Amino acid sequence: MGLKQYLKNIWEAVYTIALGMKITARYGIDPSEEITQQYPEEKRQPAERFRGFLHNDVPRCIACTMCAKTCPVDCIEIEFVTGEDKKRKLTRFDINIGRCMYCGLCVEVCPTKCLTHTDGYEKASLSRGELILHFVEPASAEEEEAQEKEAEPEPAPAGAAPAENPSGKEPEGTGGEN
Amino acid sequence: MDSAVAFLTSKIPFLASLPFWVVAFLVMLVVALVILGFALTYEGIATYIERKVAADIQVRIGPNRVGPNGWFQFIADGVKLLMKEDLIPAKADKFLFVLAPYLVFVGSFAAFVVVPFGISLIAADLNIGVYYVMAVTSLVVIGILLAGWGSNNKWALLGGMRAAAQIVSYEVPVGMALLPAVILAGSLSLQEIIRSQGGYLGIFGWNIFHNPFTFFSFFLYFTAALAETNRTPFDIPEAESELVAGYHVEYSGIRFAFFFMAEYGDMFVVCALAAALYLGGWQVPFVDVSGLSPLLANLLSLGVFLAKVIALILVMMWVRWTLPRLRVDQLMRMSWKYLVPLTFVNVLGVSVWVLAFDGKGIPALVMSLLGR
Amino acid sequence: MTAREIYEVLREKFGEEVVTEFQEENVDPPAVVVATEKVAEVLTFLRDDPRTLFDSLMCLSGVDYEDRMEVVYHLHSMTHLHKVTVKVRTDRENPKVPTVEKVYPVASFHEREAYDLLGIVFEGHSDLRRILLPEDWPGHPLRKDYVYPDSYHGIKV
Amino acid sequence: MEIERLPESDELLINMGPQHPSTHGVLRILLRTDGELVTGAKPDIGYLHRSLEKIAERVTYAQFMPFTDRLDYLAAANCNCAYAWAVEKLAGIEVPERAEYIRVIVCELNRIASHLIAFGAFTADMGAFTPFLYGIRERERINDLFEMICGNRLTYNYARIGGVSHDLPDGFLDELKDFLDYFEPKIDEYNQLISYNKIFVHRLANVAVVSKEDAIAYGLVGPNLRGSGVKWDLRKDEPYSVYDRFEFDVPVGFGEKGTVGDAFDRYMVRIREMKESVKILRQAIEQIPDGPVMAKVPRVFKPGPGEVYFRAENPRGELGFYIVSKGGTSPYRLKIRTGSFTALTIFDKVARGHLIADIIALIGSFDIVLPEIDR
Amino acid sequence: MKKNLLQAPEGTVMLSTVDKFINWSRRSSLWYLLFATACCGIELMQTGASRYDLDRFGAVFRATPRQSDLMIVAGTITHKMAERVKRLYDQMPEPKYVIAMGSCANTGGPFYKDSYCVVKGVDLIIPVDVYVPGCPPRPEALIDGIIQLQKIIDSKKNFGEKA
Repeated sequence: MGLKQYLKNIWEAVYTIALGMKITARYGIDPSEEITQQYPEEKRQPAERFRGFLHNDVPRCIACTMCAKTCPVDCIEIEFVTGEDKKRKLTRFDINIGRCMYCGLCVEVCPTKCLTHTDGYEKASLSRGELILHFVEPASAEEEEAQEKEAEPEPAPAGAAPAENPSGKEPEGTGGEN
Repeated sequence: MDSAVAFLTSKIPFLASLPFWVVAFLVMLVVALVILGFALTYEGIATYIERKVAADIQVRIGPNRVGPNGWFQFIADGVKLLMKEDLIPAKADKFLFVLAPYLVFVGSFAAFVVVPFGISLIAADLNIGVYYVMAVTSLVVIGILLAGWGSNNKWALLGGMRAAAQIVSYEVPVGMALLPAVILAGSLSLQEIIRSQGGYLGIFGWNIFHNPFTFFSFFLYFTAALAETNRTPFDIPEAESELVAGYHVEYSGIRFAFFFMAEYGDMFVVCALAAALYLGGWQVPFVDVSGLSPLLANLLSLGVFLAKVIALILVMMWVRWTLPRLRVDQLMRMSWKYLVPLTFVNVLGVSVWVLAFDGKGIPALVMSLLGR
Repeated sequence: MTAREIYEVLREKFGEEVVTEFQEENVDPPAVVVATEKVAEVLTFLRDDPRTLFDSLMCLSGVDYEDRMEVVYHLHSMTHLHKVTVKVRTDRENPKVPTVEKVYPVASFHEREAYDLLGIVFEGHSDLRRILLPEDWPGHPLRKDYVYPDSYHGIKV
Repeated sequence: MEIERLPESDELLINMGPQHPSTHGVLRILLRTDGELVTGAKPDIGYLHRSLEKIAERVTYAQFMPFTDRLDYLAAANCNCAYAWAVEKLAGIEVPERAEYIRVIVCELNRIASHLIAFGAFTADMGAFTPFLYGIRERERINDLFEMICGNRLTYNYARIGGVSHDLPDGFLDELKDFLDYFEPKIDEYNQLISYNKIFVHRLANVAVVSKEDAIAYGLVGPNLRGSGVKWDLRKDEPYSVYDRFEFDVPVGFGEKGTVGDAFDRYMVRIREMKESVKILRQAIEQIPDGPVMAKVPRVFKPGPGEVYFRAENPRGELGFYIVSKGGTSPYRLKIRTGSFTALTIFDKVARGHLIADIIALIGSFDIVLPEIDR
Repeated sequence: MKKNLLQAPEGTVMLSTVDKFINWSRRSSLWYLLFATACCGIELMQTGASRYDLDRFGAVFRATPRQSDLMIVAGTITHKMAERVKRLYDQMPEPKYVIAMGSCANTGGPFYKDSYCVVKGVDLIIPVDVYVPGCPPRPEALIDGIIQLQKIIDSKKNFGEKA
């Protein structure tokens, strides 16, 4: 390539790199551009329609099980007992927020509007059992124990699954069969 | 060295009884420990500075929870890496795998010997200073190649090959870009080169303003040095997005920390060289340093030198968070088709300039015209 | 050209026993049912004939009806801006359909997916392997009579 | 490529495994390379196959709507609306004007958000990490807008069969206008920062070239097709919904820095498409009428027997729904045809003869998203 | 620590400060593995980006499992991917933690009922420390999960009898 093209390449490279660095410098020097919200201290109020964890106002709930039917994932379990005056009384209303996909279909279909989305989203928990919200206090302790057990399929012990010896393996993501 | 030994034996009589080489060894040991301490703390702080500069450019806040405003972040990282499980892949070549990080760290740390921190603050004022640095930093490439080959991983192997190609082919422009300063000063010793940049002209005594050729060769040197230390846009050996993590893909714990610190050590050495050879090293702009009392002179020159080096390091970090990465063949083309010819032209230009104006730069010529 | 005209063109080109049926009511791009063996020739003709010029195969899908298995080709022409659907029927036990990979290269992955999920074997396909499921997956899941395996490699399904 | 072929040496089989920083998800590529030169690249997909088509046959039409979010989570609104349009075309439901306009607004806003991630991930793969964070800074504002409308940042589940679930909250339109005024100059800033950067251009020009004929034969769609010079946009050439009322042009690759159809063209088509989407949004804000947002749809929704193939212009190309209904409450068969799936058919053909760094440029320029491929 | 380095009785003052110091260092430099499979991966990227900035907690993403000590399982794990997840987990050096982010990683989420090829919760494959609910969880929820994990690390005993 000719000398002119050679010098043009150099000039183009220098100019475009300088242009880019001017922009990063402008952001670097100007502290007002920072948009970080330090989470634990500055908590951002989610929007008014935010679909957080579900809450069921049990007294107003008429146990029509519409929400359980319309949920694509069946994460709402309802048990009720029909009292003598034909009114249904809830004995168990659990929402497994570990399985829920927060799509909001159940809230739309609830006739008495007692199932609503709260704007809560902080529930990091240490076990799968904690991810099940129980809205109706179980009559006795052992019944709750039963629910806890049923929700927690015993996870396979750490080493049981397919892969062989731990640290000796070729890193999969980083290498592969050689 | 013997002046230092004599000075010490006169001060502490007990040392006089020991044979000469023991005292000399002690002096060397103390100096080495001081430099090691400086290097390790600098490298720790540099990782923190890098994350803060990156955060600033990316409109966010860097680490600010670990200690006041995040200052202890590098201590936390260091201790965590120290306490990690010592993991060597079964099929890796154990000896090479273990040796590589030490070679890389030694390669980058050994060059600190010649860095001229202050007027008399230098570990060893070798009269082949520049040549010594060139020789020692090429040890790094052997370490990286060992790391790439030894960890028996395809990504690491590719990373090692790329590192070998890159650093070897950028040694030539780095060497040629240093020559103009050596020609002007007439000596390879770094202290000598810095003293040659002194003079009453203040800033204009620096080599960068000496003549247009040295002005360009400073920028050429800086670009080639970026490639020498594997920094973006030349960070192809440990390309994060292509080779997963390049040559140190298999390293974890303290061995990875060695690579991490060696990179920042390299950065410091390269910026120190650039500052010493082109920006007047520890020459304080409008003050003639040798006139002051020894303690004050050393402190002042140390401060000015570190300021220049830190400025250059910040520019390196700024470049890293702006530019994309070159491809391997473009890297080679840039070195052999652009940097090498330009540096040769500069060396030719400087030597013709020295012949024509017998060593006086533009500022000197202008002063002589004004001063009659 | 409307789909009916295309059907007429095909009828007189390939005759009665190849182009068997034309479905129009509430089938959106109207469908032409073609004999299974001739599907490659019909599609090549539709692609190369200047009147039709169907140069892009929009979608190739397998459908499992209780009594038969169908492969549906949705064709579209970038130049004439008209669409047509070509359907091919095969039996449900061991469905066999000739590949159209040579006609439309895009079909290679679609056919592998139809093989993977429905078990339709495309004869002459260059690399007919499972594409979405692991190699040793039991059965073809999109079939109507598919029973979910209870565990795979020791993990509960 | 000017690097001449090396003599046949034993080749390296590299496993660009399911977990790799720049395969945009869990794509595994079996690279056969000769040193750094790629001699064969076979994509291996299915690591995110979540059987959406089997689920579609077991849940009702309305219940499948939230699953279309998970189909392409970067363009969830587009997938929602495409599914809604397909079912409405099958059942012949008339959607009110205002709902159509809201759908167009939501789709174009989501297109910008999706192209921002495509732009950011692509530059991050090329080594520049900062533009990625600038892109996500803009995307966060779009997330806020979506949170205002439908309550979720990523999986909106906003469209319903027959309209949209909620009307626009008041104050949303001028909030959207502020965003558009804030966002438009940002695109030029990206161009200055990275698009015309010499290193970036050198990395993309003449890399992964797809000719016009190959693009059509291999079924490439959307920006990948337009990058090869084929002027084909469903919103313009097969207008659905109210897209024919907006005036915008379709950016096409013309070999700006290299040959037509190289990675740079596909990249620039996406950048220019963001500008067009801003233009559409501005016109939609002016023309949006008042009125209901939901048509009369029976609760137990049973469309008559029949089949339909509908396709909409997704950020990643043409998203096609082939729905076969036998009159039940859930579709008898639902086939989803996506843009990224066909982008992989041409992958092996284009990848040969490139370096490993170009494979990353190739994946980035096709802007593939794994749930779309694996469904 | 495999070997009990210090024979001193458990819980002496000297031990607890060393414990606290090491736990502090592990807690404040949690390098997480870049492992994003599905929608939660995008939310993980946005948590790492400018508005929520995981870097404040000293958490930087690492591309290789060797250098990462926290694996955030962000997205759906299918059966084809399960073996890879197990292998990645095994390649991480010892003090390693796992956060199951999102409904798919917690219990298989939306794909629990009808999907044949989704693993019903990642804890069937690898031991999980913290479950973060949400689909996808907000970046704040993920940071809340990381703070929860930091509390767990703080309470760990490294020397003396194995806690």
